[in-house]
Parts: sequence; C-alpha cells; structure tokens
Amino acid sequence: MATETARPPVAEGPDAQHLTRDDRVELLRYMLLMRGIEERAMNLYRQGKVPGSFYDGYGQEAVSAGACFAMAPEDRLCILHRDLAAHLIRGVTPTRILAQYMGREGGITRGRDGNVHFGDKEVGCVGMVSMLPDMMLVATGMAMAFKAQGQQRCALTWFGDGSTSRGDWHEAMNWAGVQRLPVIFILENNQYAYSTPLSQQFAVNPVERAAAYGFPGFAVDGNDAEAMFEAVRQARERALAGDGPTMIEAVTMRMHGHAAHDDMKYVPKEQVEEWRQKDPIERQERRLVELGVDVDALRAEVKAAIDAATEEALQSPMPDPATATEGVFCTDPEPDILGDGVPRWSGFLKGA
Amino acid sequence: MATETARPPVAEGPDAQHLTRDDRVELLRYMLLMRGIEERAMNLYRQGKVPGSFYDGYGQEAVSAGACFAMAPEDRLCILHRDLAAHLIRGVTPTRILAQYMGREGGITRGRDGNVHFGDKEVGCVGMVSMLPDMMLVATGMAMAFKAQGQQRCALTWFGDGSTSRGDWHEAMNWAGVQRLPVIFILENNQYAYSTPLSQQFAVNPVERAAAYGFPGFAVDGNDAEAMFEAVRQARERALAGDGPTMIEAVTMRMHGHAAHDDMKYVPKEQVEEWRQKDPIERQERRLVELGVDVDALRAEVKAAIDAATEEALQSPMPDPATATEGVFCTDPEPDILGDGVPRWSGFLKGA
Amino acid sequence: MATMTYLQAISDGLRQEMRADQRVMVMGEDIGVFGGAFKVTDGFIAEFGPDRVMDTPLAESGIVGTAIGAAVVGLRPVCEMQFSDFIACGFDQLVNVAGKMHYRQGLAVPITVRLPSGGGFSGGPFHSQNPEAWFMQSPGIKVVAPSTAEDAKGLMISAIRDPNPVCYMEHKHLYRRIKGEVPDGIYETPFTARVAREGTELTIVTYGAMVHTALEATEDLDGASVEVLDLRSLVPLDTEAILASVRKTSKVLIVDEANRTCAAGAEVAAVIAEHAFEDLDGPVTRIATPDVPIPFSPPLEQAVLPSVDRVKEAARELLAY
Amino acid sequence: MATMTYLQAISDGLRQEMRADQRVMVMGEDIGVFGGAFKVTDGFIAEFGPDRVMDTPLAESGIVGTAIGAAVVGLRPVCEMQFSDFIACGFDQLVNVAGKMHYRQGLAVPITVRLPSGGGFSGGPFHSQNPEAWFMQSPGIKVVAPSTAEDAKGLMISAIRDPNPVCYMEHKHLYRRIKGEVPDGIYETPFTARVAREGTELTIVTYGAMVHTALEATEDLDGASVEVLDLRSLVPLDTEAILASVRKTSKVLIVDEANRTCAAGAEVAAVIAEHAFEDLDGPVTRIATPDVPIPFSPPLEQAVLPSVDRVKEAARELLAY
Ligand SMILES: Cc1ncc(C[n+]2csc(CCOP(=O)(O)OP(=O)(O)O)c2C)c(N)n1
Ligand SMILES: Cc1ncc(C[n+]2csc(CCOP(=O)(O)OP(=O)(O)O)c2C)c(N)n1
Ligand SMILES: [Mg+2]
Ligand SMILES: [Mg+2]
Repeated sequence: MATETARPPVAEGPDAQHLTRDDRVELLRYMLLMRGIEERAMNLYRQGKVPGSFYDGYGQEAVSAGACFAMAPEDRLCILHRDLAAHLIRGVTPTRILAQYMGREGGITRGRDGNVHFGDKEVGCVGMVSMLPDMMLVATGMAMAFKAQGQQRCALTWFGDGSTSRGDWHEAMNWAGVQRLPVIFILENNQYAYSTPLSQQFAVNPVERAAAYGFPGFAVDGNDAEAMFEAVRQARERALAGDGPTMIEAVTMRMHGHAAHDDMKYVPKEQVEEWRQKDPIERQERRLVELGVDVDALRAEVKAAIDAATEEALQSPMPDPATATEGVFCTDPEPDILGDGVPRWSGFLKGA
Repeated sequence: MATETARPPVAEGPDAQHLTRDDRVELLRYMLLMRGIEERAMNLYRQGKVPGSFYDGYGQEAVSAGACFAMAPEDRLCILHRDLAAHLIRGVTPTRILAQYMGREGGITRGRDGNVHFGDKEVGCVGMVSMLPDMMLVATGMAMAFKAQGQQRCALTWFGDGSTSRGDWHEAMNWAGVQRLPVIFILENNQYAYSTPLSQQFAVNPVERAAAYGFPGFAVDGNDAEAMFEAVRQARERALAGDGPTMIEAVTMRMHGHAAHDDMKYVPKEQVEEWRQKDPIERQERRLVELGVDVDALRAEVKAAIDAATEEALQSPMPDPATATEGVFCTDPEPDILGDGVPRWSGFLKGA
Repeated sequence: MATMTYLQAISDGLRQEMRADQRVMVMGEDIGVFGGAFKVTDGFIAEFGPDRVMDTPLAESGIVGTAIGAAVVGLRPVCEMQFSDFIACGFDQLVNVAGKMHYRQGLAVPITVRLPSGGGFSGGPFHSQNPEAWFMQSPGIKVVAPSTAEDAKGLMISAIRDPNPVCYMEHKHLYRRIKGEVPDGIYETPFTARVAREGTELTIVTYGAMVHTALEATEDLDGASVEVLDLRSLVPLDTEAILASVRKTSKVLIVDEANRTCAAGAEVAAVIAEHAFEDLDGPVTRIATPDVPIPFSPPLEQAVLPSVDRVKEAARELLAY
Repeated sequence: MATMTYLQAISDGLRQEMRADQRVMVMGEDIGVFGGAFKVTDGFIAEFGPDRVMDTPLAESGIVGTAIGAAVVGLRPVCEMQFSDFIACGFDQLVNVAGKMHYRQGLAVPITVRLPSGGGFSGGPFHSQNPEAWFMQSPGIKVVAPSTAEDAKGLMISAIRDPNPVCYMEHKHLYRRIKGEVPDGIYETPFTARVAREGTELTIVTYGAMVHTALEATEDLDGASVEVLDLRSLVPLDTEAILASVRKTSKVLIVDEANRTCAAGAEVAAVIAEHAFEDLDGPVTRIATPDVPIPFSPPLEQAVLPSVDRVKEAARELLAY
C-alpha cells in the first residue's frame, strides 16, 4: 500500500508536454481571480455587505485551479468551500460569485443559499451542502451513472482532511472502489479542520487508505498548480480507461481562519510563516516571469475584472421577499440536468 | 500494512499455556448449547411459536464462543446476531433466550424486542439494534469511557462483512484508532451479507484496513474456537496495556440462510459443502476426544439442559398487553449501568 | 385489467416504467440476484441487466447519495430501503442534499425512495416503523402512501416521473394481504386524496394500511354513513379534499399508524382545527400508535397499533357526540 | 443571582453540573481548545481536562454513538452538535440506539445532545433549522427548548440529570440577545410549561425564540389581555398547562419557528382540537415557517420566519373573531 502513496509518476518541474505557455498563464489567472475575489468579498463582509459568515481559500488556490483545469467540459464536479477557482474555470463569472456572497438576486443561488454553498448547474457543478463530506457520495453517483451508461466521462470532488472522519467518506470510498468508478477524490489537506489538528482527526493519513479501498492514492504538493493539474490529468485518464478511482492528497495549508470570525490562535505562528514561503500564486508567478510573461499586466487585468464585477454585483437587487417560498419543488417534469463547463486546458481544444 | 494482516503470533494448535482442559471443554459446551438452542428455536419457529423471523449462527459458533471466553467479567460487549454463545458465556440462561425468541415475558427484553436483538445489561451487554454496524460506535464509546476514567477494562463487539460498507464502521474504526482505545473489533466474515457476496461489498478485505486506522488486524480461523480465544486474549492484553484497538477477522461461513425464510439459492453448493468439513463443533470435539473427554456425555448434558429450558420458557406467559406502553422512558434518576459477566476462563478465576 | 396483490402492483409499475424509460434504474441491497427482501424486483436483473438493477453495498447513505448523483446527470433512480427503518441511516443525504437542492440552486433531483414500512407481523422496533412524518417535516421531499393495488402501481409511476425526491411508503402489511384490479399499461395516479367510501355523518381521514382498518371498522357501523378519505399523498397534502369532506360531515376521526406525536395525523388535525373550525360538530379525534417503539411480541404489538375495534369505538363516540 | 446572557447561562449550567458530578463530560467538534463554535465551553478544558472536555473527530454519528457507549457504562455525556442541522448525520444513533434502548431492554441512556438551532442571522439552509419535531416523532427522546437565561441553566442541569436521552434545543438567536437574572448554584427547571405572561383573552402557545416574538407582539396589543405560554419542554409536552390556558381564554394562537408541517405546533394544535373542542371560541391558528429551507439572504429569510408583525396580525384577528 505504501508504495502507492507517493507522488504520481511525473517528471519534476512544469510539465511542458501537457501545459502550453498559455495554459500556464491561465492557471495563474484563475488563481489570481480567486484570491482577488475572496479579498474583495472579505472587504464587502467587513462593510456589512456580505451577510452570514465568510469562508475563503487563501493559500489553497492551486488545489482547485490545477485540478479543475484538467477536467473536460463533459465531466462533472462537486466543488468545496475553499475551491473558488474551480467555479471560475468551469465558467461562473466573478459578478455572479460576488452577488452570491452578498445574497443578491444575481448570485448563483439567487439568495437562497449563502457564501460558498453554491454550484452552477449550467456548467456541470452541484453545489456543496454544509454537511461534510456529503458530496463524495454525489460525485460517486455521477460516476456510477457514467459507467452504467458506458460514457467516457468522469466526476471529481474535493474534501477536507477533517471531513474524512465521517461515515459518508467511507461509504463513497468503498462504493467507488468496489464498483471501479470513474471518480477522482481530492483530499484537501490543509492541516486543520476548524480548530482541530490532524493528530486529533486520524492516526493514519487518509491518502494511505486509498489502497485499502482498492485504488491508488498519491500525495501532491497542493501549492503547485501544475503538479495538481498533472496528477488530476493522469487520474482522469485512468478513470476514462476504466481503471477506477484515484485519490489525490493536495498537501497545503489553511492560511486564514476557518471563517471570517476565527483568529486561529490555535495555529502556531511558525507554521503559518513556513507556509507563507510556499505561496502557490508567487510560485506560479516566478515560473511565468522566467518565461517572460508580464505578470503585472495580468494582475492589473484581473484587478480590473474584479472591480467591474464588484460594481455589477452591487447593482444586482436583493431578492424579492414575495418569492421566498418559490422553488421548493421542481414543477417541470423534464427539468434540465447538469450542463457542460468551458474547455480551458488546450488539451481539450485540440481534441475538439 | 500487509505484514500486520496475518494470523496473530500464536503457536499452531491448541494453546496449552492458556486454556486448561476444563476451559476447552467449556468452549465446546457453549458451542453445543448455542447450536442446540438455535436448532430448538428453529423448531419452535416452524411450530409458529417464534413470531417474526429467525436468525441463527449455525457453523459460526466458534466465533462468539472463543472471543467471549477471553473477556473478563468487568469488560463490556455488544453481541451480534450470529453470536449466541457470547450471551451464554456472559451468563444469560437458555431459558431466557428461548423465552426471548418466543416473545415471552421471561425473555431478556420481555417481549419488547425480538429474536437476536437483545443484550442482558446485568451481565455487561448492550443489545444490538438492527442497523448494522451501529454497535461499533457504542463499543467504542464504552472503551472511551474506560480510558477517560483510567480503568483497566476493555470493550468488544462483532460485526459482519457486509456491515463494513456502512459509515458507522469507519467512524468507529477511526475514532478508536485516533484515540487509541481499549476496544476489540471482530469481523465476522461469513462470506455473505444476506445474498451479497464479498466481491460486491468491498474491493479489499476490511481486515487489511485496520492498519490504515493505526492498529493491527489479524485474520483468524473463525471455525477454531481456541484460535479465536487466543487472538482475543492477546488483543485484550494489548488493550489493557494501553496499546489501543485490535481488529480480528474471523474467517467463517454462514451455513444457513440469512434468516429462516432464505433458502440461499445464491450460494454455490460446493461452497457450503467445503465449509461443512470445517465444522467448528466437530473440530473441538475431535480435540477433546483425543484428550479423553466424554463428548457424548457432554452432548447429553447440553440436550437435557435445553429440554428443561424449553419447558420452562414455554411456561413463561406472553407479556401483558396493558404494559405495552410502559418503559419508554427511564424514571429512576440513578438507573443501573451495565453489570459484570460471569468469569468463565480459568485465567480470570486464578486472577481473582 | 388484471388482479394483482399490492406487491405485484408495485413491481408492475416499476417494471413498466423501466421498459418505458431507459433512464429509470433500481438500486438497493439484495435487489438484484435475490430480487429484494420482499421480492419486489424479482426477475428484474434478468430483464434489465446489472447496470439498471444494481445490488449495492450495505450503505443507506451511499444508496441515497449516489442516487442523487445519478439523478442530476440524467438517470431516474429508484432506491429501495430494505426496511423503511433503515432510512435513518440515509437521512442526511435525503433531507439535506436531495430535499434542499432545487430550492437552493434550481437543480432537480428526480429520485424515488421506496420505504417498506409499517407493523403488524412482529417485526419489532426496527422493522415496523412508519417514518413518513420525518420527511413531511423536511422541506422539498414529496411523500406518497398507496393503500390499494391500483394506486400502488399508479403512484409508483407518478413518483418516478415526478422531478422531485419522492418517498414512496409501501406498507409491508398490505403486500400480500391486499389484492385488486389493476389497469394494464402505464398510468399515473395523482398526488391527491381519494374518497375510499362516501358518507355524510363522519369523515375518517387516513392513509396506507389504516385505510383498510377504517373501512372494515365502519363497514357496518350501526347503519351510520361514514366517509373514508384515503390521503394517498402526504406531501403535497390534499387539504382541499380534507376540508371539503369535513364541511360535509362536520365530524372527523383521523387514523394514523405512525407514532402519534407530530405525525401526519397531527398535521391533518391542525389543518382542520384552523380551517374548518366553523364546520365542526365534535372534537377532531385522533387514533394513532402511542409514542412507543413497536414491540415485537404479538400481544404487545396488537395493543399499540390502531385496531378495528378502537376505530369503531372512536367512530361511535363521535357519531353520538 | 447574576445577570447573564442565555449563552452564559448554558455554560454556567454545564460548568456547575460538571463540578458537581464527576460523571459529566462534554464532547464535540472544536469544543476543547477552541471552546466551541459559539464558545459555550470556553475555558472548560483548562478546568476539567481533555478527558472530560473532549475534542472529537468530525463525526456526528460517532459523537452520539460513543456518547451512548460511555453513558451505559456510567458517564453522563453532553454532546455538542456544532449546529443542530448536523444531527441529521447522527440521526440513526439517536433515534434507533439511544431512543429505543430503555424500552427494549431497560437500559438507561443518560445523554444530553446540545442542538444550537434556529434562524435569524443569515445562516442559510444548513445552519438555521429547528429540527425538534423529528425527535418528537421518535419515541424515547425528551426534547427541551429554553427561552430565558434562567431556564437555559435550569433545563441544562435537569437534562443532564435526566436518565434519558435529552435533546437540548438552544436557540442561537437568543445566545447573546437575551439576558436575565440567573440564580446561583445548582437548580433544576422542570420539564413543564411556564406562563411567560398571564392573560385572559387569548393564549399564545410557543417556545424558544418565538416566546420573545410573542411577548413583543402582544406587549401592547390594543390593551388586550394575552397569555403567553412558554412550553419549555416538548417531550414531555405539558398538555395540562396548554388545555388549562385555552380553557381560560378560549382562543389560541400557536407560534412555532420550525417548518410548519408536522412541527411541534401541529401537535399542540391537534391536542387542543381534540381535548379543548368545547372551550374554543375561534379557530386554532398556527404561525410557523412555511415548508421551505431557510434562505440565506436577509429579505428572504425575514419573509419566511414568523415575525412580530405576523403574530400581531393573527392575534388581532383572533381577538376580533
Ligand atoms: C457533518 C458536518 N459536521 C460539522 C460541520 C461544521 N464544520 C464546518 S467546516 C468544519 C471543519 C472542516 O474541516 P476540513 O474537512 O478539514 O475542511 P477545511 O475547512 O479545513 O477545508 C466543521 C467542523 C460540517 N460542516 N459538517
Ligand atoms: C443499516 C442496515 N441496512 C440493512 C440491513 C438489513 N440487513 C440485515 S442483515 C443484512 C446483511 C448483513 O450482512 P453481514 O454484515 O455480513 O452480517 P451477516 O448477517 O452475514 O452475519 C442486511 C442487509 C440492516 N440490518 N442494517
Ligand atoms: Mg482542513
Ligand atoms: Mg456476512
């Protein structure tokens, strides 16, 4: 088992074979967008414009950006609370995300649900529920349907280290393993579950458990978007080849508190400092600077997009209270199912 | 991990060090009692005297007899549906068991619950619920209390191969592992979960998973009562020494249908035939005959006990319908907690 | 038309809809090769193959959760709980994932959860429950409960075709006891109440197995004219039909096999007390199982389940009120 | 006597009982070092140590299930759900293992499950529920719901001392908003209703946060004399107190924050409709949250939760009836 718990078999460094220069810029773009939107949202939260609480994925941008970039339009995803880049890559606009945070009519859930609890069905995503890690089973079910219908598609979901303690995690792992389903599970190991450190969650790292369910588990540097991409790209190939699920541990760190109110006193300062050196965005920037990319221009572009999106989101009205009880049930006998995402990776464009 | 999934480190053959001749006879006695009571109950069922359905553990007698024999009076157990010998060893009389099956006032649950869903609190047992494997968590909680209070005691429960697919199994395994609790988990691998063969339940044998929770898992011949005893004796020593949980896979076979109504057409005849050769009672008898024990006399003794118990159980009245709604809530502010079992293994008598 | 048992009618509805719609699949423990604990899917795996008749691991949360996943990508899964009691193990996926999905994000979850429920045959505390009220209390889940063979088939088809999560309560004690004429082919039974017997002096509002108890109890009740309303659907609840009947008879008895507190019967009583106050000529009377786990032993079980005699007695009292 | 918030009173009750009884332990996610998501157990781990103040893995079934195990060998565990909504994940252990244990085998399960519940602050569909009726529908589980600081402490102590599983509904929206005088030391609040305000013309039956909504709405309602009955305990339900009040006033309004169908309010209405029929001078009126997941956005949330204005309006209508 231990032999499979390793980095996936990739050459060190950026994977020139699969990622073009443009792809690598896109990866940075979505990470910058994620960070920028979340920073903006935090400001809006402080101004009282974001109701409820606010969760972000600061420092974990590579986990969702790298993984989602490797997923095809026809694949399906359940995106977690620290994975904003995945929504962006699938095709959700920053405006709708900011409107979502502010509970506006223009948000993905039209004010019905809050902050990170959303998914855009138009682009193939099921919004997470709060109960962690329930979406593991939903992703498994999507993969089950793909396999039952003989389709060449796969499903992917993320889950946190803490959530691996819950029963649904196991039911999904076992189900996916015994049925050899085309599903990719990404363990977002950010060292904490709220205030609880890994040592109080499990005695053995969950990635070591993958083999106990009959499929491989790999640990990947979660702060390296390109490594994440490559690991997921390979996992997807395995899934499509009929070789079943893969679990990928993205080793990272939750750099902010659990939510806006949490000062994370329980995290040793040195731990945060150590991880600050490994910032995933700076890392990708360094690579691109070496390639001669004008990173400052990209940053400016992203900032401008977020500024415009903020303006637009603020224009979106609050939902009409008269509609509050509408939509509990679906009334269309043939409702839409999940739609396709936007192809981002050049590999999908070539194929098309 | 694989290195730990092995037989526990025991010399082959009966363990003369720990089991006296009398102990070995007792093991046989309880297996015979279990089989005899269940056969009797099946007759009573066919006569319409046992309401509902009926489940038995034919062919699996060694699993509960061997394991329970190694548990001290102050230990605590959650006993499963194919583990009747454990109830007997703890001190429940055959009369009460037969009355239980027949829904009589004299049964352990006084007709409130049926067939195998019982446990006698007086002798340290919590009756199983139908939802499998819920009792894993209850046993884990008992162990948690022992550890929190610094007590030298341990908890044990059994669970079926099929039930390992459910979330509670994982929550218990993980909890026990991360807290290093004095609990023993016995996987009763009888090849089927109702009609479902192992291959549709999991890709990797659950005993292989123990290491993924940070504790050892051993496979034991579940049709050898003495091997079961020895494995549990060692697991208990580890638990009491503070070395945490142990999982023991009892490899056995469900020789009857899932319940009385099931003709198990789905089980290949050869599989049943093969296992018939490994009958746990015949095996223990052969050993004792070699030691010069009069096994026929023992059989006669057991049969007489069951005859008498049947008579007595049939005398027990049906419960009074006027009491049907009583006892939903406990009204005693300081109710009894679980009591001690009867010391059966000579090792406990010596110690006392 | 053919005469079928309630159980056969369920099977027939399922089978016909699977033939009509490739998206429909069934999944659950022991439903494939074995044909299900009650044999509802007997022979299905031979006809439809293991991809559409799926033997699952023993994992109720897994069954409901994966069904949701399959539904949102286009299938129409019908999940079987081996006994309705086990839905407690899949509760979270049903109420939190399936029930809230459409409201939150406009994504439909067309799954049907078959819940073999009810007591009467010494199933004991874990094989006799009527858990429908848990789901009535959980927004976004429809709940239906057929009492006849005809409705068992029709409601099965409607449930599968409904684009929402539907709990299909099938009463085990009706499986082989109740027979009836069942139309051939495909038809949908609406999620509305049905007048099982017309009457003018007293309304009995009930559903599931208790419809038969109510009919039997009032078949010949001193010549009184008793209306029996079979709700068939609990969510949506046909309050119009309930109120119309009460307005006509002015007296109402509610018979519910579930544990009394906060059960479907409580909701019906509350609706009547609020909206038919002016029409009532007697107290809104409830018969239900007291708040006790269903005991195993026959005399105890018979003592707690609503009986023909208790219904008779309560009906007589109300008629005389 | 000291003035405390509702939240401080919960902590005080817990702390005092932990000092008084070595068997009492608290367990839950992030309740130790962090002191709990709402800081109810702030400082506890320093005083009582990690064996009695246990940070658990993220596993609600595990929390309830291990608490049951600890209880039957002699401890008195108090489990915290981080939000009451998460009890859906520990549902089976609570209703099937804990709730049925004493009836089945005479073994007591003295656990208290703390359920921070209720909406009003944009918690959204998964952090705003009032799930008490699920447990009222499940035999063997007591359910209490304090509305004042004094009762929050007293009911906490009574819940821990009760030898049965008790769901302790603590309304998050009262945590810091409600303050009051709280007696020092240890005292037990009985599981009975409390008259929050005496009155003669109309009874409002309610509990939890809605007690304050009801009091505010009828503080000065055109000079009408409105009685507000705070149930405090839902199981057992103090039907005597309810009926006594209704007999006095002849009119009743039930205010319940939970989703309407099959909620506590439905049960109260059903009890009144059956047992106070002769005493009623108007329909049994219910105000509750419609059957909808609690929306996140403030205007939507405010539109569904029972408001002071809605209570006023319904009360006026009933008074004029
Ligand atoms: C079933 C369940 N119980 C409790 C919670 C409350 N809660 C929200 S996030 C969280 C910690 C999650 O930790 P982890 O899975 O590691 O994800 P992270 O937030 O670290 O990304 C907890 C306990 C929850 N969301 N779901
Ligand atoms: C949670 C749950 N779901 C379904 C059932 C119905 N059921 C009863 S026994 C059984 C098979 C159990 O198989 P296994 O765990 O291998 O135990 P065995 O009966 O083989 O000893 C099933 C599915 C159950 N008891 N509990
Ligand atoms: Mg984490
Ligand atoms: Mg088995």
